[in-house]
Amino acid sequence: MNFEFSAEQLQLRDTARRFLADKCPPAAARAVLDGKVDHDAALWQGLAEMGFLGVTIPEAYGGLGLGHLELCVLAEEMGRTLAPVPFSSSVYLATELLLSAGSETQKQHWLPRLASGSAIGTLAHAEATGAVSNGSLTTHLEHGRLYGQKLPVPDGEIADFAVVTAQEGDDLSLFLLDLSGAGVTREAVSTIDPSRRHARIAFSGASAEPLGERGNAIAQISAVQDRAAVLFAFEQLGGADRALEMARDYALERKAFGRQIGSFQAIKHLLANMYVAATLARSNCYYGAWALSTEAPELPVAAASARISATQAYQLCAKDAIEVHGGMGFTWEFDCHLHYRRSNLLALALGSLSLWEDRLIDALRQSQAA
Amino acid sequence: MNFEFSAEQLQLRDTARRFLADKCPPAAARAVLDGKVDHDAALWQGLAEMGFLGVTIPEAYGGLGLGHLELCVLAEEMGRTLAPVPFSSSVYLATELLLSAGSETQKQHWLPRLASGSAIGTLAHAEATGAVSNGSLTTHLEHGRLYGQKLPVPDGEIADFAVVTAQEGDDLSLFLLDLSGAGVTREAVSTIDPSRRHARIAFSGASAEPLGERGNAIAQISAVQDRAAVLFAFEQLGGADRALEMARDYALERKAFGRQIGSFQAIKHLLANMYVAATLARSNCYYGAWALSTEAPELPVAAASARISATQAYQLCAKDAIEVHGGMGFTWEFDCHLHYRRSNLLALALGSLSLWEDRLIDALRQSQAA
Amino acid sequence: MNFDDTPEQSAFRARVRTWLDANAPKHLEPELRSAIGTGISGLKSVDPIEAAKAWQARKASAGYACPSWPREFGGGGHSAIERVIWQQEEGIFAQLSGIFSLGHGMCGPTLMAWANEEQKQRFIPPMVTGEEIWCQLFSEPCAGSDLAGLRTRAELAPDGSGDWIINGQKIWTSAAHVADHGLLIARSDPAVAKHKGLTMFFLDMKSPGVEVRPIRQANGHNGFNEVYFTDVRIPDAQRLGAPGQGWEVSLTTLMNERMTIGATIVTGFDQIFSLVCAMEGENGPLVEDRAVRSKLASWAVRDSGLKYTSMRAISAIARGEIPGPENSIGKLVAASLHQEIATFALDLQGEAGILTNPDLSAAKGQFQAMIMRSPAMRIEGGTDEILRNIIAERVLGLPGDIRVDKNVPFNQIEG
Amino acid sequence: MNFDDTPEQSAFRARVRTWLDANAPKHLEPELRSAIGTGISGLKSVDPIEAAKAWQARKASAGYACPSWPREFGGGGHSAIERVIWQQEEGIFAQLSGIFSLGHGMCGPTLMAWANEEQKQRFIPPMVTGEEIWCQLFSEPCAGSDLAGLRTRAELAPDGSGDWIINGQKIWTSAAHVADHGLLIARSDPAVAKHKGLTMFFLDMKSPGVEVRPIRQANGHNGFNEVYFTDVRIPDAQRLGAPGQGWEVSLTTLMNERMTIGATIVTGFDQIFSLVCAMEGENGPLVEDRAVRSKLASWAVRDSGLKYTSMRAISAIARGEIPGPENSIGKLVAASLHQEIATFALDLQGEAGILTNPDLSAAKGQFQAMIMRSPAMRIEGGTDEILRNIIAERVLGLPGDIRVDKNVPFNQIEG
Repeated sequence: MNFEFSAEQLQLRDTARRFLADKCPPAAARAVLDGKVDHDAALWQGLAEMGFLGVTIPEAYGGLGLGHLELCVLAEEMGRTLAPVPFSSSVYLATELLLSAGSETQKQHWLPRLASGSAIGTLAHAEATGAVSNGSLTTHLEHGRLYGQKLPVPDGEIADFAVVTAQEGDDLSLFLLDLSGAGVTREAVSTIDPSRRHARIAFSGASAEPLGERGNAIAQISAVQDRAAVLFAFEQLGGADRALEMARDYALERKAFGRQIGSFQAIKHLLANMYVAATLARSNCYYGAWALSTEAPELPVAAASARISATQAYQLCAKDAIEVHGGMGFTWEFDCHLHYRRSNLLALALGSLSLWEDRLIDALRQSQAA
Repeated sequence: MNFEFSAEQLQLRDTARRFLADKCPPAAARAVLDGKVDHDAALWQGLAEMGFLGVTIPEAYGGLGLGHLELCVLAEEMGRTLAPVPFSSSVYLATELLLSAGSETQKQHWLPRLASGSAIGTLAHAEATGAVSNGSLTTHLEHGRLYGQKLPVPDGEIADFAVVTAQEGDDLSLFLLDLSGAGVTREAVSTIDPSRRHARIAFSGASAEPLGERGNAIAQISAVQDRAAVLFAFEQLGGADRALEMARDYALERKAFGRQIGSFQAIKHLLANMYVAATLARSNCYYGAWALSTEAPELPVAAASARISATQAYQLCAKDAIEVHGGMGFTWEFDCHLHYRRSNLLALALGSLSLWEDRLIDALRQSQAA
Repeated sequence: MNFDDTPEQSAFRARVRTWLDANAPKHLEPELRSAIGTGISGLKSVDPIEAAKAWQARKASAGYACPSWPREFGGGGHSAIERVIWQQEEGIFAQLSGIFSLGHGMCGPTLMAWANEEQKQRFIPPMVTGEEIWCQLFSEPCAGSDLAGLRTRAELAPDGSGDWIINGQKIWTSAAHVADHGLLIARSDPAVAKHKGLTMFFLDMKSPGVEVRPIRQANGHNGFNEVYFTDVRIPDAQRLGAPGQGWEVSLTTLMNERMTIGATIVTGFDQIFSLVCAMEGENGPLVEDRAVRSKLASWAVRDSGLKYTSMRAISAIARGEIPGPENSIGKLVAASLHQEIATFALDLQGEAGILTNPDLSAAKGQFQAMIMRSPAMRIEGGTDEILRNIIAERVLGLPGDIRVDKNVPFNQIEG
Repeated sequence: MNFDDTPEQSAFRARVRTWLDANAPKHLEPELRSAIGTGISGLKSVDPIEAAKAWQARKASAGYACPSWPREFGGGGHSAIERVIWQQEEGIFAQLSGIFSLGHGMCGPTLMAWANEEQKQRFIPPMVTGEEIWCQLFSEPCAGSDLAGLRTRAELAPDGSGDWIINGQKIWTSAAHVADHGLLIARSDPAVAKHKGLTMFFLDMKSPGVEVRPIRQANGHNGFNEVYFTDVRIPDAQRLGAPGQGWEVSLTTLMNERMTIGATIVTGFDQIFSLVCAMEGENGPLVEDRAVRSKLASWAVRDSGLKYTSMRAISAIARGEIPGPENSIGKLVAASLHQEIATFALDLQGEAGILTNPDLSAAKGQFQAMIMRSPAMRIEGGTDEILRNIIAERVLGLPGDIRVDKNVPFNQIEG
């Protein structure tokens, strides 16, 4: 058994970590948070040049043709550094959807652009409060054109194309849509984490091409969500680890009552609990990575476990990192709130924790029945 | 506003506390736990002599004719001292049911006996795992006689009579039953807290008389459960406070690493959390006491709040008292496990926490709608 | 046991209600309500400072500003229970007066205890009427939970005037940007143990050398300030207590912690209960979802537990007693509850839970504001950890933490 | 990343399986399974000690008793990953050998590190085969978490023989009532600091002056003993390490903490999942109840988190590395999980949840046994609090607690 990343994968991590330490300091996320830019375009270009945007895209389409374990390694580093780029939208969602459901023409058109970073893709799925089920969408196809509204769409302002879920008669289908076309209007929306932009996109007769088997969007989305859940979980894990490190470092540095605050059991045990949560999340994430990379039938269980565990760990570490920092942790100047914001943003990125709890129990029952 | 017990009630508490400190040391509960006796008969007689068994019974029936606030005060002391007597069965349940639903004949027969302790009453309701709903009972009336089985029945072995819920056609009714009569067999059952005995009672054509309006048992039981919930909550509160005290005292006495263990933040904060839980429970219990004693329409909300809060507090204090005591806390010799057992027993005495959570939310919605 | 007013209390409550009916700025109520639990007044239609001063002045004219302070200083001369009744009735409008809370809760009582008659006559009445705003200059960047670790220096002026020269930095000073006066604690003798070398002063916030800089908080609000002191001169007459007695003076102040008794503790429970009663899930109303109910129930009993704990304190006040230590649990319980509830409320909203725009977000974005505010609740006015220590030590009688800085001269403590 | 054996590992596993198929006492399996998580072997149909010795002897004959110990002492001479594979395959039957666990986990490694050749040849082989049982005499009534606070005295015999005379009391000694030998740490010099004055010995448990008394635990079981020493004589040859070096020797022992890696950590999740899948609630199967699901999900990810943390450790062993510190979280997480799950399982059973009789109770009373056992899990082998300290200090590098007993002669420490 080898339940660890390979030497090459760990080397990729080191490379990514060095690259991001240099190109993606907290100031990068702050620039987007402050509204100066809508994403870090230079970083995006740098990631493309490193080949990171096309890591799972076959070489024939301009990618590196590596596997999902490599992508997991990168996702963790993105999370650590709060990378303010559309990596998750473009790589975990749009690329995955094209790879699994795209026609040869669609792949040839978009995959090379995704790999080079010259196109950004996203998934436009949620429409309002609550989970999406068949029949609940307002976005629909009428005479071959799309009408409706999606909210929130991650990176919806800056994406070049979106995969859109829409009602087609009684069924849901996926459509691929050039967002610069006619009948599309988009506007930024404010969120709890402005360092990753989201948009409202309205369709009023936009032209769209089907992506994959029609009428099968529920299953397609569910499959891509399982895959993306593992990748988001690695991002969350990276964030959790970084928040824990920041808190640990501050506890060693800050003194009160004549001693390091990290010598008080109240602080030590808060940090120990953060470590426990992050360790459980890491182990669940590794299981998810294994299931994702081997296309194992255990993926639904593994993905939901990684997702839930990493959501809990990042939320815990980010909120208690503020607590360890005391008043300073609640200033704009300290970076704690960047992780607190991001932890709450990512917790909802693929639907709520409650939704994933349900998915986990359903999957566990199915695996027991099997 | 006066949200505190009166001076007379506090005096009653002091009296009860002194009496129980003398007559009900932990050895009393241990004698029942070890199976030497089935309840502490001398203590029971002493409680009767103090008038405590008939505190809410009108003087005309041989009681003290006091109110439920006085009973709350006594219940707390019973909980503190783990009193191994059928107080809850006889006083919170049987007496309450007779007072609210009994015919004059029934009252005249049983209430004086209950007050003097010469008769013990109980409620036989549960039949198996899960909550009781209309149609779910196997115990039923057939040609005026009772058939079926009740499990577990608190104090079922030693009770002289029981109020029994039974299916009567499509409805549920209450019946009053002399347990020494023909057609009744009872046997002790083992539970997590043998210091309070429980039984299985089988009816095979036992004769029974109706108690109160026929076909209305669901409402009658629900009402008496609300009332008893407040009283059980006070018992739990007394237990929680005592477990906290034991843990605090041990933390002051026991030394490790050259200092009192109570000087370590890990132990201090464990105890602080126990105090918080016990304080929240106390305040909710007082609200319950007010609602109970004034027959306020808020009783369903107040009773469920007191019940949930006190269940949580006692379970927390009892389990963490063991933790504070370390290995010694898990010995038979130390009294910690008596409270741990009792806390888990009382948590289920009127049905599960989940059931009371549901009752609370339903009651809150009704009070909002009103 | 009853919730009833005595006839006197009932008459007082009726007078208060009548007065409030006629005088409270009811048009501001919706704005004030929308901001519950978010740490701001919520006022956008009017200037919050203007509105605060106007409401304070109006209350003062009727004896309801600082209701239990002596009449000679402009207070209402009411009893403690009447003050509680006032707070209950004032309700949401109390949020208008947040800017005065530290002055009324801490600076005023300190002046009453330690200032001379003339100073009291000069400074307390305008504090009551809201004409002058006070701030409290205690915390420092390196002295938060460990307040006695403060480093701001107070040195006797070399000119022999007896004046003191202040140098250093304070932080977390609310209202400093609008304050007229400040209560300041500083280190006058670094060569003695940390609690021994402190002295208390009050000063004019317009004094030369005082510089106030707003602190931007993590949620983007500016609720607090840093205050820098560069050779600020304070006359010796504005010293409160003896040199070196500052810690003792500060304890008088801290004992007078803002009386939240009678005021509503915001846990977020009412808000989430309304949300789940209004929201539909996939399988019907969310309040029918058993997972939601189970969480709601455990929050409900913590919320009601706090509410009735507060009632027990009020009851003690009504009996002329001082409330017991049980009231110390309020903020500790409320802060975590607030954070848990806000987090769950976002989760209930699914992917749309991230939206902060009131027009797009369920419940007008109040839970999003709450989640961004909640980490501060667990810190301000004593962190969770300090509060648990206080409960353990002062209520349960457990030993204090081992102190490595005890009896060590301040200038020899490491760090 | 894969879960596959190498060809060598696969061959070893196949051999182990074949051997277990032919040799494991399968008829005991139901009894062993019914006792999972309750802290006892569960054996009633046979004598547990006899069964333990028989199974141990059989394993020893095939080289599977102490699989990674050197062959010269009767071990299997297998690699660390082979030992893990053995443990995985032995599974539930390992529960039979509980009586040997401290001998094999601690006493054996200590003898190998500190005893002389002759002693190793004499004592280790019968420890492997189960012919002789060992116990570990470390904890004392006043020295639990603070092991170095122990008071049992070791004094040189006044007769000049060089023998040591032991007086004092040990506690929490499992297997003491059936043990042939014991590993004992005692204080040989009370005039030096607490960690400095200790010495390690081994002794014959049948020595005059040794008295073993069983401790009745809170759940009614007798898993542990007290051991009293009254003028017990130990030859100096049975000293391990130098006088005063006992703490150092004990660390060797404690470093060899029982390798639970590869063995199953019992959290109770599998049991509660089976229960809720089988049970019907008022509104259908309990597993469909959203409140149940939400709790299940949060337990499932802690359970799987532990499982895969253990896989990461095994993976390190397979690479020839030493597992990282992440494995230290196992017991801490499992113990609370166990208590939470058992409490909830009783709640699900309603009023009948109190019943312990296997014939009357859902799931044969296993959750009732579990709830009565679970408080001990949070204490034995390091309390939750000690484990959090260890994680904070050894893994995260935070400072140790302030020590007031450091460098103080033991006989001058208060208490």
